[in-house]
Amino acid sequence: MTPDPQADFLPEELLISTVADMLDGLGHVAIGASSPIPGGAALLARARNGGNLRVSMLGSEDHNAFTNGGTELFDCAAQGRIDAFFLGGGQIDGAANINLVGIGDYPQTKVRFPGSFGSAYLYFLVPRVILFREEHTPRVLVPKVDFISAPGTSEPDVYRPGGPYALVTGRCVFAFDKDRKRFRLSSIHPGHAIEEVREMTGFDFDLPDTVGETPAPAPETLALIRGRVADEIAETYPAFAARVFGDNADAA
Amino acid sequence: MTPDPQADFLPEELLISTVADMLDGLGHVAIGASSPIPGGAALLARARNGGNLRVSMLGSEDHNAFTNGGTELFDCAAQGRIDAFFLGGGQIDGAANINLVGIGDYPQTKVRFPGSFGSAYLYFLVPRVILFREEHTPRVLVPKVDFISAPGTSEPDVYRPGGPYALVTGRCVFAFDKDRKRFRLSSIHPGHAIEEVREMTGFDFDLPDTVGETPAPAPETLALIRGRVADEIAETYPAFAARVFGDNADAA
Amino acid sequence: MSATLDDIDALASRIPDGVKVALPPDYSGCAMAAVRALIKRGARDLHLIGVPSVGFQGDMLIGAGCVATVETAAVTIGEYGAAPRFTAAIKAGTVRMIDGTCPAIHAGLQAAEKGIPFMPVRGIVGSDLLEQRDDWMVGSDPFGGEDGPLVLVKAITPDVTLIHAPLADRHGNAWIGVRREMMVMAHAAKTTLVTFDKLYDGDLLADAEMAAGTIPALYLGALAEAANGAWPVGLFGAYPADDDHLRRYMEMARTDEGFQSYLDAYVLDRKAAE
Amino acid sequence: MSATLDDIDALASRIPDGVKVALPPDYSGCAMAAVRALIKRGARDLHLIGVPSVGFQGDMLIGAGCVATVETAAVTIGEYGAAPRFTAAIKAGTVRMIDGTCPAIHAGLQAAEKGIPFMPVRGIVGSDLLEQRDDWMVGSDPFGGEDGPLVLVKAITPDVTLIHAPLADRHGNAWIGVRREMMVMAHAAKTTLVTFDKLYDGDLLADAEMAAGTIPALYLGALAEAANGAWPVGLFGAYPADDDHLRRYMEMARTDEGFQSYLDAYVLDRKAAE
Repeated sequence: MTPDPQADFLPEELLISTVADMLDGLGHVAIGASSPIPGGAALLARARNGGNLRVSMLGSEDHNAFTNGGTELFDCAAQGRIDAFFLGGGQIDGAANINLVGIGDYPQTKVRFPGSFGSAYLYFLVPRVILFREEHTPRVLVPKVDFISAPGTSEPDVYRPGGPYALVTGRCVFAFDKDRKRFRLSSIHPGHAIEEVREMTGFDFDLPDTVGETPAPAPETLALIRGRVADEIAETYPAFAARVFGDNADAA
Repeated sequence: MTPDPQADFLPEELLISTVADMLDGLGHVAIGASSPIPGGAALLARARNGGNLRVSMLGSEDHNAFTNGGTELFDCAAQGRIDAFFLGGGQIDGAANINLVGIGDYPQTKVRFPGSFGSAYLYFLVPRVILFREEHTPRVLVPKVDFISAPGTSEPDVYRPGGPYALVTGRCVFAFDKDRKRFRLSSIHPGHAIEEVREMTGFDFDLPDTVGETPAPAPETLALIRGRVADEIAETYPAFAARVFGDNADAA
Repeated sequence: MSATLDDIDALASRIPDGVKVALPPDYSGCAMAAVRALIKRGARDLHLIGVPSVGFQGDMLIGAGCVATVETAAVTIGEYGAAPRFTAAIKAGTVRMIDGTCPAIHAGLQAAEKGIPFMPVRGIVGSDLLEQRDDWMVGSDPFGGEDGPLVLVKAITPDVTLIHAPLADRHGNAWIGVRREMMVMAHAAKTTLVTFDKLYDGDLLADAEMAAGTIPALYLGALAEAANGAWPVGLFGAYPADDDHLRRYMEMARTDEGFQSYLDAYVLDRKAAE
Repeated sequence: MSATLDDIDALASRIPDGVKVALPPDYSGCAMAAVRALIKRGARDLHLIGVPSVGFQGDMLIGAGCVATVETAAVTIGEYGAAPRFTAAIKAGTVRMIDGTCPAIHAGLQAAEKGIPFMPVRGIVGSDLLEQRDDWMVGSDPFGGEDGPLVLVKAITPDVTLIHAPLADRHGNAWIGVRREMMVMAHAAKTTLVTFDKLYDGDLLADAEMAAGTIPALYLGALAEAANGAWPVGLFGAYPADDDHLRRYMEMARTDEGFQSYLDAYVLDRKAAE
């Protein structure tokens, strides 16, 4: 996502604001490792909701209320105690299947990703799973993943209160339609175009008659992001915070 | 068990010494609630074994190394981390079945005992379960228990590394023969007689040609019981310690 | 996010008649002040779950007519003797008894904690307990281990877990130390109500040593301060049981009338009949 | 009962070639000093179990040729990038990979902790992971809940759990605070080896606050003092990761030769090739 020279906000700020809109009104959002933008979005949603959003951020000491070790996040999810979670994917396909294992024939894949982590579980159990992947290219958004770490949809007899809610990339937002088992283009980030999205997306998706622009962060939102959120996210992601917010005066 | 006026030890001291002999050489002995004599026996065995016996005593703060709540004793047992445990029984029968639930037809029993606790589990998993019940009467030692809280033996296909090892009462010691599924009279406490045992035992048991007397505690053992063990058991069972050891000079 | 701090009566009012209430044994953290509030309110038809056994609080609730069902591995007042009101209720057939065994109760709660429908448990096969339970089944190891029959225990999900903690903070976290069965109870229940002896001035989760023994606010529906709130039962690490009082209870609770006098004197704030 | 206190090399010698070793992720307690000792000894054919993922220590052991099998939900060095020696080994086909998912690894260890042969786990059905695993099966709820297929995960029993703790005492107890996955790992394994930063002067179990976060000596085979023993990875509550060093590792470990130079310089005490 290249910065839009016309905009008075950074791409990261747009993404934080966009994702936060998906979290308003929820009770408990959990964020996995290496997820500064989802983490920032959760902290923003909390700030906007008078603190009435529980945020459990892996790797954070300030925003992590778990005391039962590595299993607690998963146990909470199975009990319905977590409303939203974020997953990424080395590959994501048009049926919202995600691949965190590798490209090529398993097990001796040409490209190896770290592994499936908790995706094969949380994707089933958390009601609102937001797929987040900044890189929006045909390499990542593929027609069919080489390995299904976690499937986007399941047969009706599978216990699955959770699943994909949206896919947020550096170019646009897709909503996931569970009945059609397909993505629908929802909004395009400022500075990007439908043709570009079509070209850079390896899978087929639904296109409504009109597709709006992803709303720019409101001034109050931007102020919160640059103030409280920037401070809070720096505890867990100091490098990210320094890079994005360290000189945000320049971006204005 | 009435004190033998000839003896220079108390009945409780004999029982502690007798049970401790069954624990020598083991690695980890656990003791449930309300078990001062088994507890004393474990502490004696530990004192005699240079401290190389782990003693986990429910209700004790000094002798309880568990940090995972109520489940840890049971998890340890299933893993084979506990070598000996003690069970009692409102009724115990000749096949070593124990009843901790009640006398009469379940559920509206005429006499209600507290309940089965962990017996239905630990009896299967701890290699050396010592049945301990001071009251030795036909009321307790019955032909057949009214309710099997935990069976003395199991079908060959049941996973059962553990089971009954001996039955220690106020009158005698029985060993349990797993192949014959019966008790065998092992020794009679000083001051008691075979005929008395036969009369006061409601179940049939094997009787060897000669039955010896339960060995009196050696002087060093008595000294340990009245010294270190008396001190240590007082932490968990102050009333018991005061009653038995408070004026043990009188007993000598 | 701030905790809901109630007084004791408001806390007890969060336990509606007829629900499943998980309670710890006397040596853990017993919310006796809340139990007295439940009796004062005249709670009815409770389904008690002793984790894994229940003592004084179970006997009192049964005696006061608050209980329809008792699910537990034992009702025990330890060395004080048989639980008098429980024993009388069993004889009279006025409570439904679901007899269990400690590890199966722990396993059922752990299944609920993990959001799975059941958990396997060792042992039990051949116990008469098994015949009484339609929430226990005999299965086997699907991986073909040569372990023969294996009992499968259905998840136990209490509507409410009610416990007493030595400490809690303004954020709604409660410290229970090594008494970790209360952690599992809190995780397993739909909600958990906590009374606590002392307010911890600070954030229990911000102190690495305290955090290790803390139930996060996430699981707690409400808390109420209750100094000495486990009395007359003891509280681990804080104070011992009130031996004289428990003996008096045992004496008085032998009969219906005596138990009523006990309630009048110590629970209902009426003048004792003595 | 006193603890077995080893030096680091003696501790590492308690991990024979070919055994299953459970290791925590980089954000938990990594016994890096012991990992270096294993590499120095030339350990072979280890079966690593990442609980639930493994990082720097896994990449180093794989690069040094100590590993035959990796069983984990991920091999990750977090924000530093892809684990270089792991990635190379997968490409070369020199390690056997058993891909899992975090909750299934936790559940397998919890089954071992409880001495049961398996545990049910939610989710997973429809993941390609399932096809790779003969220690996962699809079953169902025996109580007929309408939950459809349910994955049953076989118990995971590590031969050895190897961890680093901030504190341990002379009795052989080790404090891990809220990093409770290490408690489960210790319970589940046949034995557990602990390196620790500092000796705690006293009995961790005698202090109610410390006890809540302590692994009892009961589970520990041996301990070794290793100040800063998690370096270059961080230790929760004690010190952060050595960022410069980890970046240097990532740089050097890009190639076989570079990685050998890294080992020469930082593990084998040989003069660096630089």
